[in-house]
Amino acid sequence: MAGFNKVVTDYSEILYGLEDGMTVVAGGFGLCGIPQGLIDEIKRKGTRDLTVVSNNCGTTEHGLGVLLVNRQIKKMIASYVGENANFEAQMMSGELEVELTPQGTLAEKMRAGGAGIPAFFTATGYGTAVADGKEVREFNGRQYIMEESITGDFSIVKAWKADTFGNLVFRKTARNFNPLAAMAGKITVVEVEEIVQPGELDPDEIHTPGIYVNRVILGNSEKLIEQRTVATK
Amino acid sequence: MAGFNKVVTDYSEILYGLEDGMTVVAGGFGLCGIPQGLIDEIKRKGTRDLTVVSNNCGTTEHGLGVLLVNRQIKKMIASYVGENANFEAQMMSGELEVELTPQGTLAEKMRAGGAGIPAFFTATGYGTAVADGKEVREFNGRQYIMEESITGDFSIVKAWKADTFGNLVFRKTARNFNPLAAMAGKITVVEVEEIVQPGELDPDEIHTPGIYVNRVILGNSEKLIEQRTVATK
Amino acid sequence: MALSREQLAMRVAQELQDGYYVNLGIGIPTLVANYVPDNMDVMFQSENGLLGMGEFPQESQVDADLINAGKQTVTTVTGASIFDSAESFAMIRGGHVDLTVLGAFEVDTQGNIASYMIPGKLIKGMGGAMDLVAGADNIIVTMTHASKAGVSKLLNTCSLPLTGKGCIKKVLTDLALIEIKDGQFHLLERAPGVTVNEIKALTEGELVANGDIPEMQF
Amino acid sequence: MALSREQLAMRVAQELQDGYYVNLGIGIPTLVANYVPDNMDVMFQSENGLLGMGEFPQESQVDADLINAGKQTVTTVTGASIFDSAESFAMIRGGHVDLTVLGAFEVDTQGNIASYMIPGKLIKGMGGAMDLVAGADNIIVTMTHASKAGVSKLLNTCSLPLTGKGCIKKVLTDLALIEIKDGQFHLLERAPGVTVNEIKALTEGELVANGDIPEMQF
Repeated sequence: MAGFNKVVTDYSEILYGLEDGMTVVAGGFGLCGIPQGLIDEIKRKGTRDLTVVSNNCGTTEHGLGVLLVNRQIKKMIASYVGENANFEAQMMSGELEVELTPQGTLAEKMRAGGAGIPAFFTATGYGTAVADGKEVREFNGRQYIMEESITGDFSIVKAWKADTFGNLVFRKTARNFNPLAAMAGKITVVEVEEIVQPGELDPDEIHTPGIYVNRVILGNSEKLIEQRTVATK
Repeated sequence: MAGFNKVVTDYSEILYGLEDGMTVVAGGFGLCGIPQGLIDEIKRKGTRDLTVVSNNCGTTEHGLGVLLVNRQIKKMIASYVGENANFEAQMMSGELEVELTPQGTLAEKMRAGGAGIPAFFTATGYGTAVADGKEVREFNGRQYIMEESITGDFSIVKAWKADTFGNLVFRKTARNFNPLAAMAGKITVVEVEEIVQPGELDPDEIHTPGIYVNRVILGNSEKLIEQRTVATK
Repeated sequence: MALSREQLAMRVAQELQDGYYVNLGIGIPTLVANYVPDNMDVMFQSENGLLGMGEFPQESQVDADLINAGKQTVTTVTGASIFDSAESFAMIRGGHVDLTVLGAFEVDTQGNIASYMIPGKLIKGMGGAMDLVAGADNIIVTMTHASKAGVSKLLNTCSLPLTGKGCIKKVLTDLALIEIKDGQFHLLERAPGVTVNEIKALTEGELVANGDIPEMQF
Repeated sequence: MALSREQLAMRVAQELQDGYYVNLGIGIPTLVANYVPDNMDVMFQSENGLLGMGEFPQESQVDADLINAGKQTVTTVTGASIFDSAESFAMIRGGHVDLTVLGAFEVDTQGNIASYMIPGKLIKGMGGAMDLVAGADNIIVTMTHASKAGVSKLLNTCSLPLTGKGCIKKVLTDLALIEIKDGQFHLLERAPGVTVNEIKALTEGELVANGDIPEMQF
């Protein structure tokens, strides 16, 4: 079945269509479940002026932080960016534009973008700086703000397994924002640990159906741990 | 772990808290994945004046149709109600109030209700009778209507397997609206084909986490087929 | 001569492309699955929660838990996936389905479609039709060009309650393949043996037929 | 005497009920997990997508794919489930979590909370805190009652940017357990050996202390 084979074997082909100034939506939480190989390829390719949507922005050396250090990011939409010293400097100098977004709102914005919902109401952020300039409306006696959805020109995703049709399975909490990023991208590319044949994944156990996925590549990035914490007893 | 054991052994206890005039959200698509045992118990209990939210309303003899025949439903919110002769008569006589809702909007309304989103915008139904009385708004040059979410006082759900903590797994297209109904209910009760011990379901493969589920009961209803269609060659 | 149901399906199948995800409505659209070209792979989405719908099952394969949006028992193809209704309509409403094929009672020159309700008759509901027409960029409506009494179904303004507003660009009838553009019907192809004038006579809305209009090829 | 971090956690643990789903913020709230009564089962939700968070792993169990919202390696308990971030916040924002415990810089008599940003210092972001305070009915804020310099953190009006508006009803400080109601702080319990007057002196917002205020019991 040639029509649905989404496997790309060379990293140099995986980002075809990514251009300066585009919006990139990335999966991952901290350094968990991040598409490091795809991030490294964006660095190699040197695409600039990117708007990047991701819960975090990596560290100075890992994750999206490498694109920050390399001055490829113009604007960052994230919920928490505390792990990157470079971030502060670029933000303070006005070089980097930052839109802090509550984590749940960010997740919902990605899903909504993928699902054809241009905006939704949420109580999160009502009465805070997040609500500035946003419509407030009452439903059933409670105040909500209107949040608009996010779609990406490109989404970069890390999954555990993919079949060649792009059906994805995630592993443990490396799932996080990845299925949502997959939905939100006009073009969605995925780095995986294992590529299997169609039929090897149980249809009932697929987390992200292949319809959201354009390309799949076998990655080989090391998995990193930000806070290695072990039992003391 | 007594605290999370949600298994109820007697149908007479499963509907505790269901009262006349409440809103009941039900899973199922046609007769596929319907909680027939729970529906039968609502009939036995005789609860009246119900607002029922479900994609369909069963047939005269099966599914939610039995509650319709028994005059227990005051209002029906559904996308397609063609399989029930009794329905037409009650609707025409004004006895039954009907709110036809596009299937995707209905699914999204249930999810939104469960997710704390009171309203969202969708292109579905713009310019049609569904949009009557609803706000229209333009986003990126396209017209959308605002739809409010649905929550139920009670949700009735059919799953394949549950563990005793109420974690659910669905089988094939019997999944349909069931995970959404599970989210939307203030009280959610579930009929299953098999109850297993906690730990027997892989955490990565659970479709509905137990946090949405209040009670689980082992059902024994026969699965019905509306359109038995077999290959001709 | 007017196209048969099978010919309608065959002509729609010519619009398929390799790797397309396709949603087929009930009736004629369902038949399209029988005419997928051999050198092409397409996957069928069924809005009740299945991507990769296969053929009807053998007796021994019949499974009450595996049905399509028409509530018929079906099978899955290799590489299929199953999901809940919200996810299914996220695909549809988010524009991820490449082609949607569905029937209609009427369409008009503004791209409006009426397909779910005839006032005075039983209201069965719109099911997923409103979502499908609002969510897809690429829609083909299949319908008969006119009633048996010769009353056109390609109108200036739909007379029946709308399923969707301004969302239809392509219509295949038993007489013609038509594009809706700039408030007009544009004739692209004729059914074999049917003349432009015959089509015009059965089209209420303004029909533009520029140059030589080719016959459909099968 | 002011409560220790451990005592704060112990007092919060007294608010747990059998069968509760609980989200614990970073810092003191995390310690609550150590004081769940033996006769009680609770499940911890971690907003990065885990219900049923267990203890820190043994060396041999460490898994880069299994972390909590503080990015620490963790384990799962029997009966855990894992899901994406949208589903995780559907639980939180939909009000399905029974109890949320989180820290704060300031709270005020209107139930406002400031916990994520000190202007002039590095802005790290609100993470999931705004979702948690807006989504939960039952929230306990744990914090120190005043700064080391004796400046109250229980104010008439929060001075720092808000995390949430009008959403906090219960605050446990190192000196007192307080309910916020009708635009006032209501003193419910005192830390052992701390007087009502000492608490009043360190509370900027109006503090109501009706009748005999009991000491906390551990």
